[in-house]
Amino acid sequence: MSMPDLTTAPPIVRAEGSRNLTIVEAMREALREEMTADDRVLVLGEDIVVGGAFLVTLGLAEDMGSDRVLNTPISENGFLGLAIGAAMEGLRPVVDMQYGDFLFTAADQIIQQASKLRYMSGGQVKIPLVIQLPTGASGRGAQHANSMESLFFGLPGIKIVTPSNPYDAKGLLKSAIRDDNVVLFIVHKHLYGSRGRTIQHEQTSIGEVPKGEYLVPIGVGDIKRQGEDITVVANNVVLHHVLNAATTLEDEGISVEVIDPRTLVPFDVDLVVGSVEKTNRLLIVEENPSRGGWGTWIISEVIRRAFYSIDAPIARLSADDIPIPFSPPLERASVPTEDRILKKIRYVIHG
Amino acid sequence: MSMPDLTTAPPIVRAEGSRNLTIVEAMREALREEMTADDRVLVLGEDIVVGGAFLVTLGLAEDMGSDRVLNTPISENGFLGLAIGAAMEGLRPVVDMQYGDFLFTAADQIIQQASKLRYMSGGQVKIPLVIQLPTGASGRGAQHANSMESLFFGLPGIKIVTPSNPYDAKGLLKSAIRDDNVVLFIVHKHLYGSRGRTIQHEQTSIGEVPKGEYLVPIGVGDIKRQGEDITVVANNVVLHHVLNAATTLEDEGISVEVIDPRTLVPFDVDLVVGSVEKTNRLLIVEENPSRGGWGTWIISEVIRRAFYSIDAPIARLSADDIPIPFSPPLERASVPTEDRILKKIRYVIHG
Amino acid sequence: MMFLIRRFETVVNDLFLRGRVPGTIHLCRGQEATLVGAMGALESKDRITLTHRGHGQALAKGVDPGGLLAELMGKTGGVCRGMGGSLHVGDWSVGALPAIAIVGASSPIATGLAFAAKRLGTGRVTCNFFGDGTASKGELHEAMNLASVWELPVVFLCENNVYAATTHISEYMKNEYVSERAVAYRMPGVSVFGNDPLTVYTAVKEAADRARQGGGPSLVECLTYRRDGHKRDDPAAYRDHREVEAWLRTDPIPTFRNRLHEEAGISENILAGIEESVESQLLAAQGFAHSSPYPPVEQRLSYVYA
Amino acid sequence: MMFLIRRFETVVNDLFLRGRVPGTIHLCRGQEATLVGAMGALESKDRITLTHRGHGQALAKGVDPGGLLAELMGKTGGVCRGMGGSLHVGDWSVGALPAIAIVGASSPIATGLAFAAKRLGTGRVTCNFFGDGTASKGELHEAMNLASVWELPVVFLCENNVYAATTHISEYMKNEYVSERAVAYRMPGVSVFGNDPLTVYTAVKEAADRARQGGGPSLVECLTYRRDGHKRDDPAAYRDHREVEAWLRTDPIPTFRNRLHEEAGISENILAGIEESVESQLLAAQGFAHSSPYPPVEQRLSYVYA
Ligand SMILES: Cc1ncc(C[n+]2csc(CCOP(=O)(O)OP(=O)(O)O)c2C)c(N)n1
Ligand SMILES: Cc1ncc(C[n+]2csc(CCOP(=O)(O)OP(=O)(O)O)c2C)c(N)n1
Ligand SMILES: [Mg+2]
Ligand SMILES: [Mg+2]
Repeated sequence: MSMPDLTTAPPIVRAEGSRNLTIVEAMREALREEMTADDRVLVLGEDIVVGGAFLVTLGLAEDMGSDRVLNTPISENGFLGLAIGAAMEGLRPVVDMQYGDFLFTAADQIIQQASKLRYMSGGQVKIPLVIQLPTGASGRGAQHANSMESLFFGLPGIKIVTPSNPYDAKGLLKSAIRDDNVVLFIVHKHLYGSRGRTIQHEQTSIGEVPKGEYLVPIGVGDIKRQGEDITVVANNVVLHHVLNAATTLEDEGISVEVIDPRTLVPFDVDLVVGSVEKTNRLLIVEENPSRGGWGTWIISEVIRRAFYSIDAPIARLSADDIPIPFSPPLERASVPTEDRILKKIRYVIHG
Repeated sequence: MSMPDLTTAPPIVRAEGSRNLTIVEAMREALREEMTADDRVLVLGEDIVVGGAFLVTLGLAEDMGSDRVLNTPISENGFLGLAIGAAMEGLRPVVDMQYGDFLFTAADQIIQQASKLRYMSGGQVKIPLVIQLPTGASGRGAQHANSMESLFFGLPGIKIVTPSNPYDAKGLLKSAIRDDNVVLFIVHKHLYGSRGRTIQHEQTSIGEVPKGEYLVPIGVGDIKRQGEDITVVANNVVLHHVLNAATTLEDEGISVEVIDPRTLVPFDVDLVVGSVEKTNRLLIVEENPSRGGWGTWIISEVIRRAFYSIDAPIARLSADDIPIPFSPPLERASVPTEDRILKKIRYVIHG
Repeated sequence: MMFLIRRFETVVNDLFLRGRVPGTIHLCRGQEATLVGAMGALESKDRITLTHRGHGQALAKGVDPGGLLAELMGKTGGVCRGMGGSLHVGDWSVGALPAIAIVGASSPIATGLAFAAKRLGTGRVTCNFFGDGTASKGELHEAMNLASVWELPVVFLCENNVYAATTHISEYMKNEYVSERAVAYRMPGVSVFGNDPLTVYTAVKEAADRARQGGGPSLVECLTYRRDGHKRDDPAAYRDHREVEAWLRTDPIPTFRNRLHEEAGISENILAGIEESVESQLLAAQGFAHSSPYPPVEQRLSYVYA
Repeated sequence: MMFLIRRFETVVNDLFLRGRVPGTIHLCRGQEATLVGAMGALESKDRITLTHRGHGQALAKGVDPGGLLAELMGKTGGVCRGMGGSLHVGDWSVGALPAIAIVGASSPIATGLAFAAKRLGTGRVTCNFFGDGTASKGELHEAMNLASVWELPVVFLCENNVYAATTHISEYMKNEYVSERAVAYRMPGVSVFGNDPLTVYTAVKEAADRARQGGGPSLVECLTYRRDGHKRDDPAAYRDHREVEAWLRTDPIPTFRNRLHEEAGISENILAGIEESVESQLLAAQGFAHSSPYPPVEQRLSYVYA
């Protein structure tokens, strides 16, 4: 059966009032709705029967049945490969990787198999698969702090989604589950707002979510704040730092336009180019290391399409090109902070 | 024991005449010399006793002993991890991955272990390890055509070397073996020039190699051709296409400066910036897909450091954002060719 | 069918030598009995996953020789429209999943096909082909454990041809048989002589029936041998000539032909007739493959996303 | 030593609750006998690789409690200068490789330490600690096979505490014992009661001696149990209370204390004396850790390259 092309479909919103949810609650609602609507949808992963590392699946096993919410052995290659095979037979698995970092132990299954099998077969098979990947630094040291969004950005054949608020998280997860392709669903570890765990940026993980069913299309960015003087593109946790900075700068008379791409692949380049043609200045903020960051590709695209509209060198803020250190003050110093974002924007504007 | 810092050391050349070798012959000489000079050096990999996939180790087992040239089981995680452990105990393993593509089945050992163990231990351990990775498309379909150089470009904690001719290959392999860090040694499958196999671009894989011992330092790029009108940065096979194109364009009065970075990490950004300040135009040619390509990072650095010296939009040529197709005409159409390079340079110059 | 595979590979070899087949090829001459015996024990609705040495596996499962040959040439008439080539042949419509060339990677995926069969109640069994060298890959072990824990209908079928590329089995495992590893997952495991199609049939049939009846996975190891080198440019000089001679004496093609003639009493005429029909099948296949055009270059941008 | 580990973990727990230890922690209370018994069977020159549940492994191998505690707090006086934290503790100078938190990944690396020992003739044995849940990872199998084929001096030591995080062992393996998997590599494998330090000592000693004498690798499984949840915020409500009670009755600390008193006839005074010295050791450790400063932020740019 064929699915609506979500990259073109407009967001369907049937508002029936709304409430404040955390991202993890919004994702849980999305899973519940999609599993109820389509019994081919199932969730696999380690420890998910009791809710998983971020409690995304809390209570789902009870309500949806233990044959649709499955605890796996610690066999990332095994259960990711299993999900690929199951998807080719028409099921629609959602794989919970606990921490995105663990996907590297099954990298071949995504880099060589999931992203290529359809292509190499000349379109004979289809792999509707969602892989849930918590990303970024969260005080656990280098092996639990990788930026999944940049390490897989260069892999053809998959889609990459990175919501930053509960509304987008729910709408995008529903779209991802209905998509017939492999979708990496990447949320920053600090954004889930799971209950029962200490979360920094608590406020950043709560937001309005309408009661009714709606979708957020994959591949469409969102202007989170209108502005005139500079375009700032950011996602994940750093997007929230950028929004705070933009408020501060308003008092200084600097008007910042903030764009949340929401999906990195496919990327809504038009939205960024359009904005840059208006503001003539661009800053990209990423939590991942500088080398290989998705932002560098956006820069090359903007240069190609809007070179003559740019008045100041395109700027970038990212993490250092290092593994993430454990010691809290060192971790904080390694990634973009609100303070550094403020300084950078002032610098781009005033030189 | 501490090693000379090769990123700053000048190339040591004691010319005693030279001969034409293929890259695979040059690499074999480097291995032979380093294994003779230092008995901590050993080579591990699948089928390397009979020479390995590209005949790099042909004859080495006989001369160096089967305890220093070891056939491994097909266990990429197993023998790469084993090499990491052995390196921490003071051995200096060179791991032959047969095809770079197979490294993905051991991705965790490079992404989470080899690149991070020293850092997480606060400098307690050292991992002198070379991983030999044939890269790129060579008529075998998508699973044997990955661009290792771009997929690992964003990984902090490792070095990435990509020689394009026999002289650089020998000097860089010797430097890599003497380096106390993890070095990915990446050569395009079409450049080895192994005997006994059909090779395209045969001429591109042969070049002069001095008889005497010499090193090529890691982190230092090389101007392969001087020019005035445009700077073209390229490596691997496409570098050879660029050099051919440059010759053609000379007759059209276009003077092309061709830079071979030789190492991607650390990258000799100064060399590129210096050249762009002279030519005021920049084109980057990569065989890897557009998204996530190392060239985009170079563009962001040049923008940061030389924005006001650029007269025309920085241009890029890369593969399509697709897995590599098998059918020969389709594979050819997917990657940058001499013809496409010619067109692109003319376009950048004449608009 | 065994004869068809043998002759198909011979044709492929000739075409490769004449430069009509690009890339690389891994021939299965010598291993036909295992393929045909195993496939005979499966139902047509069942699934198989193929290896890098997949031409024979594909033919035995019913993939059309013309489409297969066209694929090896990168033609638009290929079973994968020329996108895959020799390392990725297969036709999902007959249950042959286009081959996975990264060894070990197919085992978890095959386990997933079996998972879906159990969940959807299709009654399908999946047969996961892999080699003796692949038994050193962790993916296989993760898959066998998962299949065992979840009691999935999959048969792990090891074509043990004594070598992993150029490396002798004694260099990469202490065990005498790969099937010894089944106990690590409390799974039935057997080793049988892979050059006798009937022995293979019996072993795989038992495993497939058990799987179909909800008895879970099995490991079946078939001991066989490569006539040729690992790939086209491999003279296989690393093999002990006594080992080679001993195995070639058990070459399934002449051996089984004699048995059909002597034991089953099938007449020379009938056998010759079969062989002729195979030859004409192959002529037709070559005709189709040669006349099929290369795909338009725009096709490279298709099939990336559904 | 067992008492030291128990009290150290208790102190860590308190500090974590008081927000003095950032990140996450995995306590080993209840598993001390396995750690101490195993380490007693090793020589000080021997190597161990640690798990995410590594505090006790580190202490038992001789890592300084002060440096360990400072590491958990991210202080510059930490054994890894604050770069690693709880998941990566270790001190290479005493043979404890800073811990690897990706389960399964340490097994090939431990095998490499053993490879170097054999090649360089150091006479060292490597002990690779891993958990029952980790037995489902392919890396472990690749490592066990390599160690077996190359006859390397490594002891694969499984701390079987019945759970992989929140998941019961019966959910992820059909086998009764992890040690059943040793035969898949023709390697000796045993399962012993892990809450008796002497039983563990005997089993590991035998395996280590065999390895040191060139007899190759072994798999030793120690059956034990977590007193606490998987990590600090885990109430472990998923465990059957009868299972918990039965195991807690065998808690090694009180049990072994009684045995020392009754069987070995060690007097109350001596035991109390040992316990006091442990407490003062821990007070000193806390003093050191608290007074140690955080590293300068520039240090984040160090140790990336040698
Ligand atoms: C993960 C991985 N490593 C290495 C290779 C290269 N390779 C292709 S076939 C082969 C030998 C496989 O041996 P075996 O499993 O016995 O199959 P056979 O070739 O004998 O049919 C190797 C090493 C690969 N394809 N995938
Ligand atoms: C490859 C990988 N997958 C998942 C995890 C997350 N994780 C950390 S500990 C753990 C449970 C390990 O269980 P076991 O091996 O029995 O060790 P135990 O925690 O019981 O000591 C899991 C799933 C990880 N660290 N690495
Ligand atoms: Mg084989
Ligand atoms: Mg456990």
